[in-house]
Amino acid sequence: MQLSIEDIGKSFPGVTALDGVSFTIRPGEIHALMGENGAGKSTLIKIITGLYKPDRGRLTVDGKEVAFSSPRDAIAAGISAVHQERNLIPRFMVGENIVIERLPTRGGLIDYGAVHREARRFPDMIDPSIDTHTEVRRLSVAQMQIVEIAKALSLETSVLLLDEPTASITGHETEALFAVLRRLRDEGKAIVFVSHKLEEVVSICDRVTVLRDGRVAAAGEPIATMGRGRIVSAMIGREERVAEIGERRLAGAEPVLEARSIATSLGHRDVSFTLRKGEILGLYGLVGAGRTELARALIGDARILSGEVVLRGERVTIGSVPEAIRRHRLGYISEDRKAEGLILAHPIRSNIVIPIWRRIAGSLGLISRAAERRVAAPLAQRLEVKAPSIEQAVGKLSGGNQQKVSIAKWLAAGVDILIIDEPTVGIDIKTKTAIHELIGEITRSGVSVLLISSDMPEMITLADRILVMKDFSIRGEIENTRRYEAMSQAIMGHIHDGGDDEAKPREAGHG
Amino acid sequence: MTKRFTGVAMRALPMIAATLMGLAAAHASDNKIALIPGGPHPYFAPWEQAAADAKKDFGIAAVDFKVPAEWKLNLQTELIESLVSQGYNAFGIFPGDAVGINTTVEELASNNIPSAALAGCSQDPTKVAFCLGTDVYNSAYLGTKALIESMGGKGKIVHLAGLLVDPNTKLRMEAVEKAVGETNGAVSLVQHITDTDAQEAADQKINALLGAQKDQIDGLIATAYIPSVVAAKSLRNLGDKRIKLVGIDDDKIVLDGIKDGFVAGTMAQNPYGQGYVGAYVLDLLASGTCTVKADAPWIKTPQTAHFIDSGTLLISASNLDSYSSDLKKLTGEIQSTFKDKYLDCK
Amino acid sequence: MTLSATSEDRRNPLAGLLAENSNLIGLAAIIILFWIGFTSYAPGFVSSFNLFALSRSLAIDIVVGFSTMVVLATGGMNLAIGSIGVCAVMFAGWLMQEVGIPLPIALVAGLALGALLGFLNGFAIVRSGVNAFIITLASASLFLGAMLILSKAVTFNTLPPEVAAFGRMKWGFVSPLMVIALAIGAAMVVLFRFTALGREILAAGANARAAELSGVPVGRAIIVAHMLSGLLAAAAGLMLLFRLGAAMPSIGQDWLLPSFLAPVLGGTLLSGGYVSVIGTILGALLVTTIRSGLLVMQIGNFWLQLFLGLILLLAVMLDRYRSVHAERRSLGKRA
Amino acid sequence: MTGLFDRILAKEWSALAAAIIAGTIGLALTSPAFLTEFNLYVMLRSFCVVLVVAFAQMLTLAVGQLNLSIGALGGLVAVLVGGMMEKLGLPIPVAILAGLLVGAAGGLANGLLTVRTGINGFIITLATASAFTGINLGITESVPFYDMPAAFVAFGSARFSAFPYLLIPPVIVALALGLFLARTIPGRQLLAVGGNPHAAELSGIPKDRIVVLAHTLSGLLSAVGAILAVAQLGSAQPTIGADWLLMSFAAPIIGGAALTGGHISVASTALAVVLIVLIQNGMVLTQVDPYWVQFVLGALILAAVALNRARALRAERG
Repeated sequence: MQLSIEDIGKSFPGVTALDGVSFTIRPGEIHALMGENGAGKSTLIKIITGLYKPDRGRLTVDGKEVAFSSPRDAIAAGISAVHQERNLIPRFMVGENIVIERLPTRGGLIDYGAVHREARRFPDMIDPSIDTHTEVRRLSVAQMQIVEIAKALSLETSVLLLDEPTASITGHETEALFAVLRRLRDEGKAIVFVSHKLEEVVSICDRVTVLRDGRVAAAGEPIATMGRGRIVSAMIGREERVAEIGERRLAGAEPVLEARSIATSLGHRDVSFTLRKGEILGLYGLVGAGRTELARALIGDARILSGEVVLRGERVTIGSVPEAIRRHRLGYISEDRKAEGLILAHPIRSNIVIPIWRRIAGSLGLISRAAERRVAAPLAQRLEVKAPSIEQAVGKLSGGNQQKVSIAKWLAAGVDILIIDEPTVGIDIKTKTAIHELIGEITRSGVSVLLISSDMPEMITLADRILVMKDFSIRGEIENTRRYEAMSQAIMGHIHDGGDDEAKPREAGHG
Repeated sequence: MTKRFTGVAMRALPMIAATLMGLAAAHASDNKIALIPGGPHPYFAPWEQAAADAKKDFGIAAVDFKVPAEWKLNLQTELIESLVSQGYNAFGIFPGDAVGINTTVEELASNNIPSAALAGCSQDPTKVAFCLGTDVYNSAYLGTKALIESMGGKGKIVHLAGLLVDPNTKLRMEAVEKAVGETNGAVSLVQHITDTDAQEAADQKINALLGAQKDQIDGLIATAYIPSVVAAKSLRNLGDKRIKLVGIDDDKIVLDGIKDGFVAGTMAQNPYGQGYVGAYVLDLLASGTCTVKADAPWIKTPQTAHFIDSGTLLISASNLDSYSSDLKKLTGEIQSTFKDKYLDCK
Repeated sequence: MTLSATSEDRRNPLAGLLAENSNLIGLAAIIILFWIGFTSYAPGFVSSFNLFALSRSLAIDIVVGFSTMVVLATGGMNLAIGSIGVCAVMFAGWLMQEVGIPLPIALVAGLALGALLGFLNGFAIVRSGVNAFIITLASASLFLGAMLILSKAVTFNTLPPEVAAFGRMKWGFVSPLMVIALAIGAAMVVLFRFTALGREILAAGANARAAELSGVPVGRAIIVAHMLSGLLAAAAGLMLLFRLGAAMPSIGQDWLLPSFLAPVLGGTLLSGGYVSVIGTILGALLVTTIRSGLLVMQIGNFWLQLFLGLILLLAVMLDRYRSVHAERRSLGKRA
Repeated sequence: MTGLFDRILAKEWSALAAAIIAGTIGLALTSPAFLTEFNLYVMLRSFCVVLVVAFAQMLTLAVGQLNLSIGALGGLVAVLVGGMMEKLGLPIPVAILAGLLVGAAGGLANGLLTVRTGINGFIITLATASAFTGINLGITESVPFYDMPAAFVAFGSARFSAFPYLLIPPVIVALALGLFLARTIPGRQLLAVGGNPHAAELSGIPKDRIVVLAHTLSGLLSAVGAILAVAQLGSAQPTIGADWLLMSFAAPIIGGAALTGGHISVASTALAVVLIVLIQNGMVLTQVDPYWVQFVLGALILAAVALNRARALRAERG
C-alpha cells in the first residue's frame, strides 16, 4: 500500500502550521520524518492519523483520495499510529488494552484465555518479560511505551506511524524494536519513524523527509545520499536573518540569579548556571530535556531538593509562584500561552494587571476598572497590541498579540528577572521579529532574561550565552558568536555527542 | 383527591351527620374557609369529607382542604399566604410548629382573618380564636391504663411516640409515665422510642426493637398513627398475641388487628369532628355574627388556655362496630352546644 | 497606534452595555411577562399581602443564590449550604434562648459560625485536592449530624419577641429582609467589580493554572470563596429565623435546587470565571414569581416541584449555549 | 509471608473487611440481641435496598458522572408501581415490568441530556430529580398507596430463618453486575470510558453511547431499589428514596470508587454497604441517638477519601 501526501496545508488563528507539504511513503521502507519543534511535524501526524482535517491538499492511498473524519477511518484505511501521549487504560490488563477494539467472546462473554493468547504475540516481539496479565498502571514508563507500540502492531495495518517511540525506552529495548521494524519492512509494510535522535534515524531509516516552518526542506531523500550533516542543516536551515538587537555592555555585570548544583523533585541532578544583570541566557534543548521543568522549580512551582538558589547575592528558597513574583520580582512566561499564560475569557485590561491587583488596590483592597486601565492601556500601547479595545477578551487576539499581552503583564509586575519559555512558538514570522526586538529592549532597561527555546535561529539571535540541556542536566555552555553556521553546529554537537559525527564541532569560543 | 380510607364507618358518617344537624339554621354565607394540615398524613384524610359536609350543612361559599407538599413550616406558611391572596378569609390550621405558626396567625389577625388551631394547639401567647383538638395527655393516659389492664396489671411496656419536635409528643410521654407510675412498680416502662411517625423510620425501629427484645416486652403503647399501624403489622407477622398493643387512630390495619386479636385496642381521635366543627365556628367568626367569649369554660393545657376537647374513646373488640356512631354523637353535641358555651353572638 | 481604548467606550457606551447584559434583559422580559400573566389570571397576585409575602421569600432565595454563586465563581460548588445555614440558626437560637445572649451578638456569632464552617470546607478542598462535590457532600452530613446531636432536633421557639416582630415588619409593601438582601447584593457587586479579592476569585475560576502562574494565590482565593459561601448561607438561615420566628432543625434542607437555579438562570457560568450579581437577583425573582404564581393559580404546589426542575434544565441548556457561545467568541471564531 | 499480607493489604477492601469483622464482634459482645435470628433478618432486609441503590450510583461513577436523581426516580417508580397495582389492579409482574421500564426511561433521559449538553450529570440530574419528584407529588399528592397485593407484601417480609427472600433480587443483581463489568464488552467499554475517555475514543469505543448506557442502567437499578422498598414497607410511599442520596454515594466511595471514573468494584461496594448497615443496626441496638448515623456517614466518606489519597500518594512514591 502506498500512502502519498499531496500539497497539504493547515493553519490555525494567527499561524500557518503546514504550507504545501508533499511526499510519498512507499511500502517496504522505513521513512523518517524529522524537524524542529514548531516545524509542523505533530500537525502533519494528526492529519495522517485522522485527528485533524487539512485546510487544503489531499491524502491518497494507492492513488485513490482518502478523507479521515476520525482515527477509526485511518485504521480502517490501514494506517495505525503510536502517539506521544499515553493512550492506555490504566486499570485494564496489558492484554485487554492491546485487543480492546476486538475483544474475543465465547457465548457472549469475553474469553480472557483468547484475549491473552491473541495479545501475547505483540509485546513478546519487543520485550518478552512483559506479562499480559499485569495492570497497565503497574508498568514502568518504558514498558507502557512498549505496550503502546504492541497495540499499534496488533492492528496489523500496512502503514505504521511511530511518534518519538524511543523517547522513554532503553537502548536494549530500542534494538529489539528496530529488529521488529526491519522485519515488518521486509514483509512489505510502510513505517513512518518520527524522531529527534539523528543517530537512530541514520541507523534504521531508508529515507528521510525534513520539515521546517511548515514547508518541506527535504522530501523522501535516501538516507545514504543525505548524510548526517545535510540532514541537520535541512532541519535548521541556512537563513542568516539574525535580527539586529544591538550590543549590550555586559562587561562586569554582577550575577542576579545563580543555581549551584541544584536537584529538583522533577528529576534534575546537579544543575548549575549563572544569569547576570541585563543578560539573555539561552537554554537550548530538545523535547524532554527538562528545561520547562527547571523553570517551574526556579519559580517555586516544584520542589528544589538540594543545592542553592542565589538571587541578587542572597540565598533564597521560593515557596510559591506568588511569592516569587511579589517578594523576589521573578516572573515566568509559560510556553503554553492558552492554558497557562493567559485567562482567555477575561479582557486584556485585567490580564495585564493580574500580578499587581494587590498593589493597585488601596488599603481597603478596592480597585476600579479605570485604575486598571491607567496601568494597562499605556503598556498595551507601548507593546503595540492590535485590538479594537482594551476590553477585548484575550481569547479573540492572534497568537502574537496574546504573547505581547503576556509580556505586558510581566512589565506591569515590574519583575527584573524573567524566564521566557518558547516565546514565539506558533507565531507568524513578522510578529516574531517584533517580539525579539521587544525582548532585547526590556533587557536594555535592566531586566535579565533566561530564554528557553528550541528555535535555533531565535536562540542564536537573542542569547548572549547558550546552555545546552539534555536529559535534565546541562551538557555545555557556549558564548554566542552570532555566526549562525558555527553556533548551530556547536549546539547540535553537544546535543548529539556520542555519535561518530564527521563534522565534530571544535570547542566553541573561537572568535 | 380520592379518598383512601373507605372503611365502612367512614362512608356512613355523612348520612348520619345530615339528619342530626337538620336543626342548625342553614344560612348562606360567602366566606371561603381553608382547613390546612401540617403536611400530608393519613390522620387528616377525614377533614376533606368534614369540609364538604360543613359547606353543605352550613351553606358556606367554600370550605377547602389544602395540603402542603411536605411537612415544612415554610411550605405551610407559603400556602396560607397564597390562599389569603386568593380570597380565603378564615383558616383552620394544624400548626406545623406550635410557635412558628404564630407569626402567620398574627398576620392573618392583622388582616382581620380569624383562624383556629385544629387537632394540635399553637403555643400561647397566640392570636388563634381557640384550639379544638384531642386532649393528647388524657388520651395517652387512658390508652396506657387500658394496656396495663389488658396485660393483667404487670410486665414491661415500651412507648412508641411521634416526632420529638411535636410538642404533643412530650405530653403523651408524661401521660404514659403517670399511668405506669400509678401501678407503683408492677408495670415498668422500658423506653420511649421517638420519631417513629415516618413509615421507613417506624418500620426499621419497631422491627429492630421486636427483633432485639421480643421476649422481654409484654406491652406496647403507640401514641402516633404510623407506629400503631407498623406495630400491628409486625405483631401479625410474628404471629405474636402475647405482646399486648394499644394504638391510636382507626387505620384499617389496626382495626383488623383488634378483630383478629393481635391488638388490644386503639384510642380513637375525632379528626372529622375537628374539621366539621372548626369550619362551622370559623364561618360564624368570619361573618362577624359571633365573637369568642372570654370567660367560656376553657380547658387549660401546658400549651394554651383556650383548649376544647374534641373527644376521644377506646375502641376495643366490644365497640368495634359502634365506635363511629358514638364519635358522631360526640361531634353533634360539641357543635350544637358550641355557640352558647364559647361564643357571644348577635 | 492601533489601540483605541478610550474611544470605544465613548462611541457607544449603551451598545457595549446592552451587548454585555443581553441575557439579563431577556430574563427581565420573561419575569415581566409572568407577572402580567399571573396578575390577569389571579388579581390577588399583586395584592399588598402577596407582594409582602413574595418579597420575604425572595429575599431569602437571593441570599441562598449568592451563597452558591460565590463558589461557582471558582468553578467549584458547595452542597453544604443548607447544613451550614441550619447550624448557624440553631447556634444563634441556642445562644438567645438558653444562654440569654442578646439578639445582635447571637446574630454575629451565627454568621461567624457560618464563615468558620465555610472555611473548613475550603481548607479541606484545597489541602486534599479532592473534588469539591465529595468534600461538601460529606461535610453537609457532618455539620447537620453534629447540629442534630447537640440540639436533639429541638426547636428553639421562646426567642426574644424582636425576632418575630422584625420578620413581620413592613416597609411599604416590602419586607426589611428584602432590603438586607439587596444590601448584600450591593456588597457582592463591590466585591466582584471593585476589589482585588473578587478579581482573584474570578481568575481562579476562569483558569486556575494561569492565575497561579500570574501570582494569584489560588488556594487562598478558593478558601475565601468558601468562607463567603458559609457566611452567606448563615445569613440566609438567620433571615429565615426572623421570618419563622423560631430556630427549627428543618431549615435549609430544600435549598440545593434554588441555590443553583438563581445564579445559573442569571448567567453565572457553572465552569467558573464569570458571575452576574444582578443576574442572580433576577434569577431568584423569576423562581419566586413562578412559585407564587403557581400557588395563586391553584395549580397546587404538588406540581411546583416539576416546574422548578424543568426550569433548571432550561437554564442549564441556556448556560451551555452561552458558555459555548462565549468560548467561541473568546477564541476568535465568529459565532 | 509478608508478600501475602502486603497483597491483601493492597486490596481496596482489606480495610473494609477488617472494620466489618471488628464491628460484628464488638456488637455481638455488647448486645446479646445482635445475633438473634430476627435481628439478622432485619439487618439483611434493610441491606437489600441500600445495596441496589449503591450499585445504581456506582454505575454512573464508573464513567465519571454524578447521578443525583436516583432517590427521586426511585420514589416515582415506587408510586407508579403501587398505583398500578392498587388503582389499575394490574398483576404484579406487569406492574414491576412497567416500573423497571420507567426507571430505564428516566435514566435514558438523564444520559441523553448529559451527552447532548456536555455538562456533567450533576446539574442535569439535579434538575431531573426535581422533575421526577414533581411528577410523583403531582400524582399522589403525597398520599401513599396502602393496598398492595398480599403476595407482593408477603414477599417483602417472607424469610427462611434469618434469610429474607427480599435479598434474592439484590444478590442476582450483584452477580449480574459483576459479570457484566468483568466479562461483557459493553461492561468493559463502560470502565474503559471512565478510565481514559480519550484512549477509549481512540480505540473506537462510542463514548457518548456508553455514558447514556451507564445512566440508563443506573435508572433501571433505581427502579429495582424502589420496587424492593415498596415490598419491604408493604406500601408505596411517595417519600421512598428521599434519603438515598448520601447513601448512594457513601457506599461506592467507601468501597474505593474513584470519583473521576474508571475504577469501581462490586465486591468492595457491597462490603461498604454491609459496614453502613452494621453501623445503623448497631446504633439502634445500643440506643444511640439516631442523628449519629448522619454524622458517622459523613465521617466515613471523608475517612475513605483520605485513605484513598494516602494510598495513591504512597503508590506514587513507592
